[in-house]
Amino acid sequence: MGTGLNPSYFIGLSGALFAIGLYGALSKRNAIAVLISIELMLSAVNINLVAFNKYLTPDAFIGQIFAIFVITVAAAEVGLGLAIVIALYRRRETTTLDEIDWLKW
Amino acid sequence: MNFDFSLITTELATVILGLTTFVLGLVLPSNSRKGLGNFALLGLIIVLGIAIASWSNQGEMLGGMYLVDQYSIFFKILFLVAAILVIFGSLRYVNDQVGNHFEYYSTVIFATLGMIVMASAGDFITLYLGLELMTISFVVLVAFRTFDGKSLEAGMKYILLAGMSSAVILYGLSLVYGATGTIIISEVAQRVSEGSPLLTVGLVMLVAGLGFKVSAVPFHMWSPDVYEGAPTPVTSFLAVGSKAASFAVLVRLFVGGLPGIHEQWAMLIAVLAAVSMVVGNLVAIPQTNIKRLLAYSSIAQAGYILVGLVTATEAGIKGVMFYAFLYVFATVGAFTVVAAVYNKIQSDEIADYAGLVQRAPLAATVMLVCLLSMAGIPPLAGFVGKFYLFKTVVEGYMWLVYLGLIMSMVSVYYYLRVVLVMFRDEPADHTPLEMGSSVNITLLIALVATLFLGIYPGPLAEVANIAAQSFFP
Amino acid sequence: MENLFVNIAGGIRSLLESAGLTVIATDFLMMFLKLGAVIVYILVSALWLVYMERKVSAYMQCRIGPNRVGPLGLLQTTADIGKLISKEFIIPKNADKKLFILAPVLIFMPPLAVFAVAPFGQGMVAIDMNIGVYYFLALASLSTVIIWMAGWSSNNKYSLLGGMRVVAQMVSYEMPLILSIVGVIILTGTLNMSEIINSQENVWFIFLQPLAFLIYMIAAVAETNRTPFDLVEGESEIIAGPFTEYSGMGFAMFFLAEYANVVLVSVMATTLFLGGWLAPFGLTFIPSWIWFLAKVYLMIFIFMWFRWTYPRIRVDQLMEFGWKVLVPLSIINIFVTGVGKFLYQSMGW
Amino acid sequence: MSEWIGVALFIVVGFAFGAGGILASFLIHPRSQNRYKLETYECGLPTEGPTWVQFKTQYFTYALLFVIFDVEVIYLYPWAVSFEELGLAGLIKMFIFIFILVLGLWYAWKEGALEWR
Amino acid sequence: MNFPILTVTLLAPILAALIIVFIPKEEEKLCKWIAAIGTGIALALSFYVYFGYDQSVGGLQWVDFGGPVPWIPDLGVTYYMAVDGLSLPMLLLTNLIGFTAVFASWNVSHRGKELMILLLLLIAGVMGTFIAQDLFIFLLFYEVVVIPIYIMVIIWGSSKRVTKEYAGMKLTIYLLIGSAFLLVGVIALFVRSVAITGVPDMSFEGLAQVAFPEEFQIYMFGLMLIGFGSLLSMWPLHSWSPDGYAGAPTAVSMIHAGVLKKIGGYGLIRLAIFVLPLGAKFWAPYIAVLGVAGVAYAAMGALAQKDLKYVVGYSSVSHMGYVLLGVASLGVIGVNGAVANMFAHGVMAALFFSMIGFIYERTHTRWIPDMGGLSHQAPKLSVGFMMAGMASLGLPGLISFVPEFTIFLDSFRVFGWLAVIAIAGIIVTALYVLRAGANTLFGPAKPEFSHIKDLRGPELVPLVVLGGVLVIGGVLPSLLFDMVDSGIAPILAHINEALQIGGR
Repeated sequence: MGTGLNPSYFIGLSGALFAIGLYGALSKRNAIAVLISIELMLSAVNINLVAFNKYLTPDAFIGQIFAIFVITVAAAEVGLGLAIVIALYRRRETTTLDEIDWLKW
Repeated sequence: MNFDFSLITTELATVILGLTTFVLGLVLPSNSRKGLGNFALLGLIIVLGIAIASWSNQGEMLGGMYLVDQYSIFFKILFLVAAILVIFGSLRYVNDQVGNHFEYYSTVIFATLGMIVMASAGDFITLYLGLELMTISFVVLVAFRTFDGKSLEAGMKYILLAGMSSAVILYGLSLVYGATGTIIISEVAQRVSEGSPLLTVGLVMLVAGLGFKVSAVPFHMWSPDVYEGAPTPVTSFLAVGSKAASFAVLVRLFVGGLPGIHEQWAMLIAVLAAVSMVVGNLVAIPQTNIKRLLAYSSIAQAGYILVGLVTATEAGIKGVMFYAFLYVFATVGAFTVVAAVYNKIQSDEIADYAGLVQRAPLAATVMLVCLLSMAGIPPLAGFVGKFYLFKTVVEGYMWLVYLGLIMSMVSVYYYLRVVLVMFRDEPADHTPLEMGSSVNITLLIALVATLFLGIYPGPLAEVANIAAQSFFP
Repeated sequence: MENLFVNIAGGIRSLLESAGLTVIATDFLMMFLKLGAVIVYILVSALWLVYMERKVSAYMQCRIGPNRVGPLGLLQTTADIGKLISKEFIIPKNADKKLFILAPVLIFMPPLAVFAVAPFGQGMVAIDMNIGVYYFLALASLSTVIIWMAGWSSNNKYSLLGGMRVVAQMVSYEMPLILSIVGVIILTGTLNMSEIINSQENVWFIFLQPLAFLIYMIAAVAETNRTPFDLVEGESEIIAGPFTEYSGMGFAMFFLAEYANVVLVSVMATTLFLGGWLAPFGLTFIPSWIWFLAKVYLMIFIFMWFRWTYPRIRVDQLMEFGWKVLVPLSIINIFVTGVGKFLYQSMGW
Repeated sequence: MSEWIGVALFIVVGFAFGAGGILASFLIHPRSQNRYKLETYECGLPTEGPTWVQFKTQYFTYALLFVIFDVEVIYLYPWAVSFEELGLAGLIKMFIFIFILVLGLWYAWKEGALEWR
Repeated sequence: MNFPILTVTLLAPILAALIIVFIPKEEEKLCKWIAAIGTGIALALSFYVYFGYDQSVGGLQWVDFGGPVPWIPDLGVTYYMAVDGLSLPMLLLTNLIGFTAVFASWNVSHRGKELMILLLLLIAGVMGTFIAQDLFIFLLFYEVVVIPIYIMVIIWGSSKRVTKEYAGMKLTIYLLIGSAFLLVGVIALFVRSVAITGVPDMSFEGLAQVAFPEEFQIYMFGLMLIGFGSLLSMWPLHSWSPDGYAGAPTAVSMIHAGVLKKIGGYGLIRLAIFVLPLGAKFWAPYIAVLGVAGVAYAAMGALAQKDLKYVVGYSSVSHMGYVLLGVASLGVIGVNGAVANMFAHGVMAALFFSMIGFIYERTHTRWIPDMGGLSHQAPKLSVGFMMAGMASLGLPGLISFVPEFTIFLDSFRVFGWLAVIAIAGIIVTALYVLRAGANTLFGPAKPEFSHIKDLRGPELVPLVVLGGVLVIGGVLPSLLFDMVDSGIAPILAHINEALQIGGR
């Protein structure tokens, strides 16, 4: 597969994805958008892990296993995040971080 | 894949305890769940006993993925002690302010389990799992008062920022994996090479992400909000356990895994420590809410502890461990007072602590002692801890010593403001506050431990020393 | 007969190779051919299924059904298609235009992609993937998002509500669907479709996994949003759900995709539980692909039977049935299968 | 050639099929100039109020449950595939895993997250 | 000597404090009596130790538990309680003042129980610094005293020119920042000593044996000077002192001015000079200049004050200037004088503050122009006040004459003209003390003070005890001087030895 590919492409891709995610997480004011941005960052991590696995340790599935764990945990995290969003929404009817200001930043 | 289950008795016991508590909570009718807190407490004490008994039981599992050494056992004991104190001191608070929820206790136990796994992590996957188990449990705990918007909001902020920091840590880990081709920390140490750009970027990411977890400046924004909004016992456990566990990981990762590029991260950590000490202490000064004040103070404490990491020597790690342990008592003591007082007067404002010494002499005294211990005033434990920490950086980082000690004296200023209110002012209401015996016992333990560790730190220092040698065989 | 299509494919391939094409180009062209065959199959199927549905429903309601256009009304569907295509695709001015157009464009993609792994007969799999079942599960759930896109972008209360219902229903029934298949996987130890079929040589899994089959059937009906689980487009409640605002070709696309999905879940059911192309009772003189198609259409007939027999259920019943009955049952099924297989192995039965 | 290129082909063609169909319909369909044509249809009456309204948060609750369970299933399939090699130890471990999953479901049930409220 | 008499002395006030904790706060008189008994026992024991010390042998005696008890092995910390001729006067002074301070606060009725607890802890802390022969334990006690003082100031202090909160905070922050520098020095000292010898040892004796390089000694001595200097209210670091005393309650003023400041002088001799002789040599001229500047500046400052406590506050800064001058001479006579002067000033300042406290309790003012003619109503009080004043200006026959004289003697030998300025300070001292005494006590009786009662009952204790010591010390200076000499001589011998080795 992909004879012309080398790891730097993957690093570049994941780096870009990570940067986009980080930017989104820092600049978005909507809680769900931030959660999505975090997912983007985690996807970048997974790309890295799988790509490195392919090039560094093709016989052992270290990176793949790690990636699966990341996916699982990320799901739990997002689930929890959404649960809190729902609870907060029930109380305040907003998901915008700027309006969540009972505690000063 | 041979499992030596005797190595992980502590972990297994914690898991079983957590699940049992959970199942019992599901099975028992709600009116007979009152004893669940006591059950969890008793279980944790037994687990603590197991952990202490396994002190000399060492080994590694799954090819280095899970390490059981004295370093990790030391931290396990620390976490368990913290969990026990937090639960014991907050039985009544939880009942009155959080509600009779069985999930609370099992979640605390699972958070403890996460910390334990973190301390024992020998590779990145275990590390990440432990970290997330702890973080997620803490998010649940922080947002536990679902009827209280502040608590929910704190939970919200915590999960967003914790998720972000986890992602940053993970990215760092993935880059380290890319640079070395392994995720076993001890193998990383052998394969680390100078000048790898991947490694440098990964290192920065790791410092940033873990800086988040230990709430070091400039990654500290979340902690005052979360500390303020969370139910107070949770805040206390968060300040103690999560921070100590993150430090455990930080040490394991940097000293155990990346000693080869020590020059690259020493300065980073030193700067982080310095900024944390300065900002934490200075921003704490104008705070009017006791929990926010303690939050900023704990940022400063993180700065102190980071100092011990700078040199990556045995003495430094010993300092970190010693300080982390004494910090447990000081913080739990202070927060237990805050929780107990809140339970009585429904306020966390410092102004409402007026005349506390006349209404609850023990609570006020413990608060005083704990705050001063954090400030590093002898003969309290904090002084000895700072001595251990700062003595490691005298050679080479003298400026850090000056900064740290002067800042800790500055911190006395805002601690004393609390003391001023508690001791000088006349209370608006003279009725004594009945805290309940469990709170009083917790406070006494915190008081005695803080004094004892300050006056006779020898044994703990020795234990910490043995534990620190895990890195320097 | 048995190897009709396989031989045709082989013939075309050798023709191409003899024409001096490289291996890669040949493979590529072959794949295009397979793809074309699948598309044609889906289109024909859809045509025929709409007709079949009408006929079946008519007979169940003691009517005749379409009988004017063409012999026995066979061309009725063709006429309908022609009508749909020639209608205007209206984009309401308040709609979220990009998403509104994108939804019907995308809707056909997941089912088509999944057909790539459908084993139509011995050696008649477009791509014989080693994780076929996984692939099916992964792609099939994409439809949810696309229907939700349609519901959201229409800027219509009923569409939105319908979209919400789609998401809730599909995610709820995906759990039992996935869990019920685990039992089969335990028995076969592979995710490859052909191997799963081959391992049913002795006994079909419908007999070993009756509970799983039942759960799969119910969940599959819900996944395809058919009555009695068609709350999504329950005309009497929310007009046509997410598809309310669509007209012309847009509507046709959703319609097509729905029937493609019906075929798909039937294909999966046949593969997983009914022995795929394997012939029962040693009737091997009938070609495998005929057996397969027969089983698929039997399944579809059962779906239709369901549709015209049961009334639509309420949304709360739907959800609670999924989570409180099907999910626990499928977990129990995994448990029983696991223990059973282990005992079977260790006892050497 | 890798089978994944085939998959990509299927996906691309699937997209092209849809896009082509819609595009073709735009080319050939009639265009009426009815003033009311572009109004939202809804149920045939003029619409009232905003459309993107609040809806039940219960929908989200199911989504949440799904996300958690769905991802845990990742582990079930590999286990099921290599059931024979893992043997009794694998069986027991997976049952512990499933037990914890079931605990979660039990808890959700008990807390009323499964009720349609 | 198996009976740990010093430890018992140290524990007596702490035990008394613990007992008081469990007494209901309504029983205020009982609390005070227990405090008096506790400090009384400590005082009696320290007298016993003082007169049981064998001056002919010298060195550290009364060693508890027969020698250093390992305490924190990896830091080389040992529990090492012992006294020599330098510690003993300070120990005695502490207990004298502690005992009288209890009686000086006899009339405090506002939250008396807590006051007694804090007072006892404070006394124990101060005592600990003087008897600990281990640097680490010394530090423990050194800083432990700050917090009780802060609490006492903010609760029982008075807000006249400055608020008590301001006074307390200023005092605390000054001392703590000073101690931060000291701490840096101590940590560096320890680390370097381990680097040189390889064995962690925190005892003063042990550290003194380590040959630190000269630049390091100078650096460290500078840090110690900041630390101890701010406690001693050395000139540019003194500004907390008058404000602090003015805000503090009587007992705190007594203890603070009387003994706490002396920890600075004691530490300077015991730690800085003893361990870092080359540093001392380098810094001595600067210390002398700062000392003289303090004398002159504070004397002038005292002259300008109209608040009694400020007068005494500035006067104590000025007296500390003498002490610094004596220490800077680095000669046996001068340092002897400095230590003896610390003792003398302690007694006198305590008496002064206790008398001012009683005056304030009666007149509710400390403003000199508002007062006058108090001697008519309160002769005993006036006697006490004047005794303290006379001692302050160095009247022969009272305790402070000989020490001041010896300081001038030796510093004149070393610094020449600088000492002359300091002697001139005496004249200014006479001026402000006499003026304050005259304006307060003498002159026509004022009608608004006619109701004033003289000292009686327990209130007499400070006057009798401290006044007695003033007189006895003045008449029999050898009681004090021989003792001090037996402690200072070996220290200075060690220094001279080190200076010789250090090569000059």
